Amino acid sequence: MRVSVQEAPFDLGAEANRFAAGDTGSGAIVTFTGVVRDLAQGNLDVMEIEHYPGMTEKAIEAIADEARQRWSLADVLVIHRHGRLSPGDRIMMVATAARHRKDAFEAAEFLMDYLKSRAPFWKKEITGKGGEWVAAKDEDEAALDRW
Amino acid sequence: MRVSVQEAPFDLGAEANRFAAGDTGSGAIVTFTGVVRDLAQGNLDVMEIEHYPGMTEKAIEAIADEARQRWSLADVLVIHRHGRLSPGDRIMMVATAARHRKDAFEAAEFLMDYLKSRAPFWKKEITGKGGEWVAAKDEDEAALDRW
Amino acid sequence: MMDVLYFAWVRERIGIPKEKVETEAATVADLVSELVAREERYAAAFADLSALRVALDQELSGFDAPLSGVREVAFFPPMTGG
Amino acid sequence: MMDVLYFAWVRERIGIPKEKVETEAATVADLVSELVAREERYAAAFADLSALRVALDQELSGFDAPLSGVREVAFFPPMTGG
Repeated sequence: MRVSVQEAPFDLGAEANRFAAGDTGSGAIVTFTGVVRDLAQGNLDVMEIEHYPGMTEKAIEAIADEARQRWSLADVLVIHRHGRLSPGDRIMMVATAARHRKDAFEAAEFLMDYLKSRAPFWKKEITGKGGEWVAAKDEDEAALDRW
Repeated sequence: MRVSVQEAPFDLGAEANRFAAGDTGSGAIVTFTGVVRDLAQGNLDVMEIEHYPGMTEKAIEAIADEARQRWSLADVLVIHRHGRLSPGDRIMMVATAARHRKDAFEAAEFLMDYLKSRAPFWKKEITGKGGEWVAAKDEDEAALDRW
Repeated sequence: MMDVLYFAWVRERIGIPKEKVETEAATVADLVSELVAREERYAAAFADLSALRVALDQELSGFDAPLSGVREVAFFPPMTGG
Repeated sequence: MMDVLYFAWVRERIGIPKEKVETEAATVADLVSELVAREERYAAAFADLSALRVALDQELSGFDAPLSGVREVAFFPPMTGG
């Protein structure tokens, strides 16, 4: 298991290959990658991601541990960036490896649902008109009820 | 959308990066990669994958089209190998890009469920004792009921 | 005259991947009966139809489907892709 | 004496990311009342507690939680990770 909270960009392909390497016991590998999406108006300049150093790592590790208890997983990877990002930049990724695809898929969705609402990150969209904090969505909170 | 039925190996990382490149409208990218798993006995030498040239491509394209009708997807990728593979080799991958993570996850699971039971591939496990065709699992057929 | 294709263990039991068949069979089931009557290896391959799938012109179909206009019939076990 | 941290718009409204607070508050809610009584910027930040979350020593908690033994309190809006 690897958890990385970092300001630096990461290479999705390199991380996926590294994660998948040297594990012949797992038949299924799922990755999820979150990308900074431009706003509907198409005028997003910067996405600023603030986090709570110290708590962030602990919260993500607790979420990953919970996933490993609920599903039969060979490995878990979580990378989450903070700082200033541009449209098209990759914000974060999770990867799961399991013997069966159902475990790999469900665990990845669980990780994403919890990272959205329980890991201490806050996003601010900066446009020509100023900055605006992204509001948490009711549907993201509701997604946790599934688990 | 890209569908590739091929004998040659593919590079998961390179394919994931190529798929993710140049698409700032999608916030979510999901990949699934299937890996040749060694048998419980640990004596798998070769996994032979037979397919039905002509029908295979058509069947996969029909499954991918169905996914694009059911979910709001920016892009879909399916790569599936045939021929002789070794434990640890990647058999296939799917990738989905969508505005929302739920669409990307569900479409990837749908693609996998249908590729398992509706794309004309047959797997044979070759060990020191000979070859044995992999039997279709009831649970894989049952997985289709979800959709 | 149509092409008949066999895959996986169906191919192995019958011993060939493909053959041309001259037939007036109205349905897939009729074609299967004709093949089974030919030789033991066909009877072995088609012993349990519930373990088989059929495609007509590369589309999954059923054993009661009509063959009129069909150029390619394929028999195989349940698929194991992914 | 405890560290009190603010994130996102809570930090912006209060104007500082962190401060040391001398308090005898028994619960988080008591601490919030003390802060609100201090200055308008605190009142503005804590106007709607339903829009806020609190962590005690880096664990999510509730506004009725006791503060005894706690060294670090953090206030922030609902998280938007992922």
